[in-house]
Amino acid sequence: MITSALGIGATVGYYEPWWIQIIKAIVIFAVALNLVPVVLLIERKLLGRFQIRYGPNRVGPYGALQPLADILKLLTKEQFRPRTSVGFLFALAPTISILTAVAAFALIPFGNVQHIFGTRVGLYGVDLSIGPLYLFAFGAIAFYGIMLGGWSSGSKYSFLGAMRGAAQLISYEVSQGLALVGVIFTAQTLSLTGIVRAQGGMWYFIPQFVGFMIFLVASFAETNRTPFDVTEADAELVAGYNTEYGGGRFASYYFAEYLNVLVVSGIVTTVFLGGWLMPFGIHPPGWVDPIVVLTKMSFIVFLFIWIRGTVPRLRYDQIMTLGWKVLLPLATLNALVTAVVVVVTH
Amino acid sequence: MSTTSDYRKGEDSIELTSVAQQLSEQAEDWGGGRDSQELLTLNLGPHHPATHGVLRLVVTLQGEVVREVKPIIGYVHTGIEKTAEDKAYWKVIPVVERMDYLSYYFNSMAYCGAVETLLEVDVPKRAQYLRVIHLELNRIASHLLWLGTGVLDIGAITPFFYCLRERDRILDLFEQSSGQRMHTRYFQVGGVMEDIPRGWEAKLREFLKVMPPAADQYGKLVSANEIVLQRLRNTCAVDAQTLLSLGVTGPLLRAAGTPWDLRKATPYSSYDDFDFKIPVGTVGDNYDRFAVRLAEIYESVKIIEQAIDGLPEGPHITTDRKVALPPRHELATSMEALIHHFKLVTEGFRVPPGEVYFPIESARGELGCFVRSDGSSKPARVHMRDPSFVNLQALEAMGEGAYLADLIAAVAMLDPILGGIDR
Amino acid sequence: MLRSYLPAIVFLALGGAVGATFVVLNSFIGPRQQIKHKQDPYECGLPSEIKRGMRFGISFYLIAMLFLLFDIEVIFLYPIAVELRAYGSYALAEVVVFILLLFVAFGYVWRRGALEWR
Amino acid sequence: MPDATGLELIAQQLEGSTDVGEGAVLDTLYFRNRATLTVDPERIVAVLTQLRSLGYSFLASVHGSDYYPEQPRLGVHYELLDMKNIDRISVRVRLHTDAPELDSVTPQWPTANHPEREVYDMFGVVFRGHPDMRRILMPEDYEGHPQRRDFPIGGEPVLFTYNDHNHLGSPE
Amino acid sequence: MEVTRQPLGPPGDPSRAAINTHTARQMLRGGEVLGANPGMHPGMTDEELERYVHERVLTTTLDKAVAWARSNSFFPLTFGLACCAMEFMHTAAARMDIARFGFEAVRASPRQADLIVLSGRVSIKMAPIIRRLYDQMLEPKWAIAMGACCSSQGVFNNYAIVPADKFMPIDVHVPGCPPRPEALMHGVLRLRDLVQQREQPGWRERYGAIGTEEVIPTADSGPSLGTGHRDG
Repeated sequence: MITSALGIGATVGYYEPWWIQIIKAIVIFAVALNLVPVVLLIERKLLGRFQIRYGPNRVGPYGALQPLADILKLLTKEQFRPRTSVGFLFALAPTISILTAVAAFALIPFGNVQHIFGTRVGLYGVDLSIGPLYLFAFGAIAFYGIMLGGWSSGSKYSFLGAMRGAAQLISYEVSQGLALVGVIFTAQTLSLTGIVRAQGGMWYFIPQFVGFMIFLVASFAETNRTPFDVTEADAELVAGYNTEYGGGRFASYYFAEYLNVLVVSGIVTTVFLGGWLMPFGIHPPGWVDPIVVLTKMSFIVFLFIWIRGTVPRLRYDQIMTLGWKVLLPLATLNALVTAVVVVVTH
Repeated sequence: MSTTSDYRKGEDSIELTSVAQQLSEQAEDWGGGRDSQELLTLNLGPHHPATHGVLRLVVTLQGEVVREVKPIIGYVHTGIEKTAEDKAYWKVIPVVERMDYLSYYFNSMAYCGAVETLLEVDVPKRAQYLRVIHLELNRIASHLLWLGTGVLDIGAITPFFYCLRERDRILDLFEQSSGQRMHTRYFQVGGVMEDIPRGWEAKLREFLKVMPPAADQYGKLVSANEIVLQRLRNTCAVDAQTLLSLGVTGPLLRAAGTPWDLRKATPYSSYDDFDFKIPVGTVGDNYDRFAVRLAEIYESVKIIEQAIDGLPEGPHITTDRKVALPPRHELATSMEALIHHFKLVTEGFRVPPGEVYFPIESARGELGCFVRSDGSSKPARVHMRDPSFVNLQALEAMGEGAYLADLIAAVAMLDPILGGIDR
Repeated sequence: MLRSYLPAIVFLALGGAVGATFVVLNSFIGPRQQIKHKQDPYECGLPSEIKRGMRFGISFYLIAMLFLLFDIEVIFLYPIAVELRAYGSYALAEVVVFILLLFVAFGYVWRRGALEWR
Repeated sequence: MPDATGLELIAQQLEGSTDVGEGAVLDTLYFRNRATLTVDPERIVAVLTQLRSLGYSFLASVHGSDYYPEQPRLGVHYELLDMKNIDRISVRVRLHTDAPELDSVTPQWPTANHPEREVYDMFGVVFRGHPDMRRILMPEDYEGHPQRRDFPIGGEPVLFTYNDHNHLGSPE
Repeated sequence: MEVTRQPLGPPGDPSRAAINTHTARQMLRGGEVLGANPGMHPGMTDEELERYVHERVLTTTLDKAVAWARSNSFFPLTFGLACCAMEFMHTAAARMDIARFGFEAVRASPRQADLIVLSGRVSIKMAPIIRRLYDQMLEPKWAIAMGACCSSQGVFNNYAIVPADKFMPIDVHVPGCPPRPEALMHGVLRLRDLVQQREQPGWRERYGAIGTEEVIPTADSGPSLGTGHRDG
């Protein structure tokens, strides 16, 4: 196909006609929108299986309409904000959360550049020459979604959750960023499609195993999933930063959380698991690429759910200690060692 | 108080500010200095997922660290002791069972024991063994729910369902022997209500086969998990001396290394017939509390096995017709039985005047029942010395200086049952 | 070049639209009820004495400062990382020196107890 | 348990000690293997401290009781436990209902904190020197002491009253 | 059996539903209304037709969808009072698994919960707090009184306990002391039927006690779903 014809840096400056860009953005967005309920349902079903019960299976066939019912119900609840809240920020914060999650989803490459409609179309939202930086930029903005939401609610539990969330998100973003440095040293590009192509020989999760683990752990923290869910630790802080959120605004936090899980799985797939590449040198036709990517993503999503069903949550100080005293030095060392190896073997 | 608006008035009169003010005054004392942060007074409860009911903890936080914790109770005060004064002796049993709603057999055991002491009734051996079996099953059931919810409080959601799976089996056994899952009213003054039904023994043995591997499974699920160990080890440790001065008994005291167990110290209901061990901890931290209770499950299984193996033949309730109902078949033939039945059901038995305090080892510690009789057929005073009520006072010693998350874990490992606390 | 950002803008617009829909939709199709106590902040069922606005603790700003420090490290490393092979050992030496300097700062911060979270 | 003779010996020992003094033990009662000392309410702390030095160091329970027709009406019971010799003794004081006051043992036995508050709540016995003498189980603004025997048991007729004016024939 | 015919009421009458449907369909097709016998089948005016269509399309379909969604995803509040809370937990546990019906997302914050299960006895100290929690839940919301104590005070009819009906509206009472998990599950499913306005001939119809239902006033609380209101 085209893969071999295009050099590593060849796609960076490449772009499609504007109408294709808009169409593909809308299509990928629609996919994202539909994946979230699927993940929601899968999580509840799988948790049910882990917990020796069935999980939802009465609403629609096999419980398939359960997320639909949940979302419809949440959207038809009462609009509400507490007396002590800061109204504008209270409404803005969930929007920020969902916005950043959606924006980050644009980055995941679902396949190689294909010939559709007689023109070359990249199966991704955007392929930027600064891919990871774009990701971290929106990750940093997502922090506002949680912090502003918790702070503007004017409730003590929300506030404590927001404080924990703020500290945790920015702490782990550093480790997340540093874990990718090793990959970039090896791949020599910041384009995510470029990184996938660079994994033609070997998926990065083998040579960059340390980076892979650090990135995965940091991603759990960035998405506020167990065991790092202290921001909404229901045993301590009732519901954490979204204590005062109900109805659609709560739904948007819910939505953003699962979308973030998808984004993180996509990024891990792209950066460490070889994106759309198949193992053992199999080169399937181009239309298989998105299926490969989605399959790999579902493994990571399964991992997320599995860990949620297995481990308890860490304490706040343990989380911070892990982030700053373990992951950060380890990630830096990993970057350093990778740099040395790359230069020596060059 | 009959209309909603009256309750509204009551709502506005809740004194929150007094406590908050008091704490904030103290907070100013802590102010100043380099590390000073704003103190935050936080209410955990009465409606809070981690307080096991309606316990209210007023917590003063400095950042994430608990500076002061004050338990406030009474939100499920039911007036059980007052209600008990209004009922005949044998009708009090279902009422006291609803105090500590996780260890209902213990409640009725303490009460029946107290009344039997007053009456000087001898309980047949078979009844004593049946009581032991049910008490220990109840202890396992109580510990299982503690384990499930306790681990839920530190964030692991799955073990909860596994624990309730086994608990359901125990409740099935209760249901088969007495007809109810909870609050079975199985223990009567003078013995137990009915002999165990046919097939119950086989079912019990099946359960006894299942339980130890299941407990192993919980052990693996929980204590083989590094995060759990990190969360529980060396947190909220209180030494035995402080616990004794606070009146703490039960697994909490044993976790601190004091092997005090009333089943060994002052055996009641034939506990001296059985061979079992008292698990003790070393430092008295949250992990020890966890480990002691988990080990008690195995010991309870051992006791039940011995009791069911050595279950003696004989009547299941005392033959003293002044206290226990006559068997059903006698009613058709014996006039005397009919009179006894009539007297017992309408008025109940009269108890010689006096006071008695009957302590037993419940799943949470010393459960003492104080009964005062004035010679009538209704008790003049029934008081339960509930272990949760006394143990809760140790929370301040456990929580101060700990992290908020550890305080939650400490509450979970303290295992307070609000029904017992507030009565 | 900037045109490659067009899908990102579309995504932002769509995300914003979905977010805004979620946030405001309840006002239009949800029921309404005004009760005095509903507007109170949740405090486990008790009346709350919260005034508007709470302040973040000082330790949070410390974390923010540390974050800036190390995020800048990440930002500096990325450009070098892309062109590492091209510049070879010269860039490597730079990277090593840069990271070592940061580690000195990190050690200092650690020693001073800034990484003890209370 | 101390037997009947042992109980008398303990009573004599108490009376003989300088802290407690003559006439502190008003009555001894041995009933159903349970030893009870009835002591002077003014000297309850001294008696308990003395008993603690005799080995009864663990205060298991503090509870009240209302001996309604008898006088003095109120009683407060202290259940003491000797964990070494496995022995129990019960100490009882009797109080009149008009202004019942008693010295708190909370400073010596921290475990008495909540039980004493409960006795105050339920019977109205005020414990002097208690660090936090407030109601514990009933709401702060509740009137009366429910466990006293002249307090009505209360209760309401069972109704599903949400809209009873619609169909139950009440006014409106 | 003799067939008696009686004239039907005006077009608003629910007993005319089938006729109305038929008439409306005919009119919408532009066809003649069959059997337009003024005595038997009064036709529809244009306004009536419009209202009929409006009710069908908007009220019925949307409301049905919303009621379906609401009734299939109750998020119960994490709330346990006493003994019944244990059986509430067992309802969520493996054997009963109320999650099958989509009710497992137990939320700790009242803002996110739709259903409060009063599981246990309500003391006079707790009643105002429960009322506040119930107030703080967002519309639409439902309440289940679980067990004898908070339905009728049970054995504890004394100074300390109030029945839940005294201070908040209850949708479903589940009897028992404590009710078995199955009973609670049945209660929740009945609540689901209530929300979907799926009428079931209950004991009231069997015993001729229609008219004694709890009718919750729907002053300005939006769609009056889940009120159990019945025209009978």
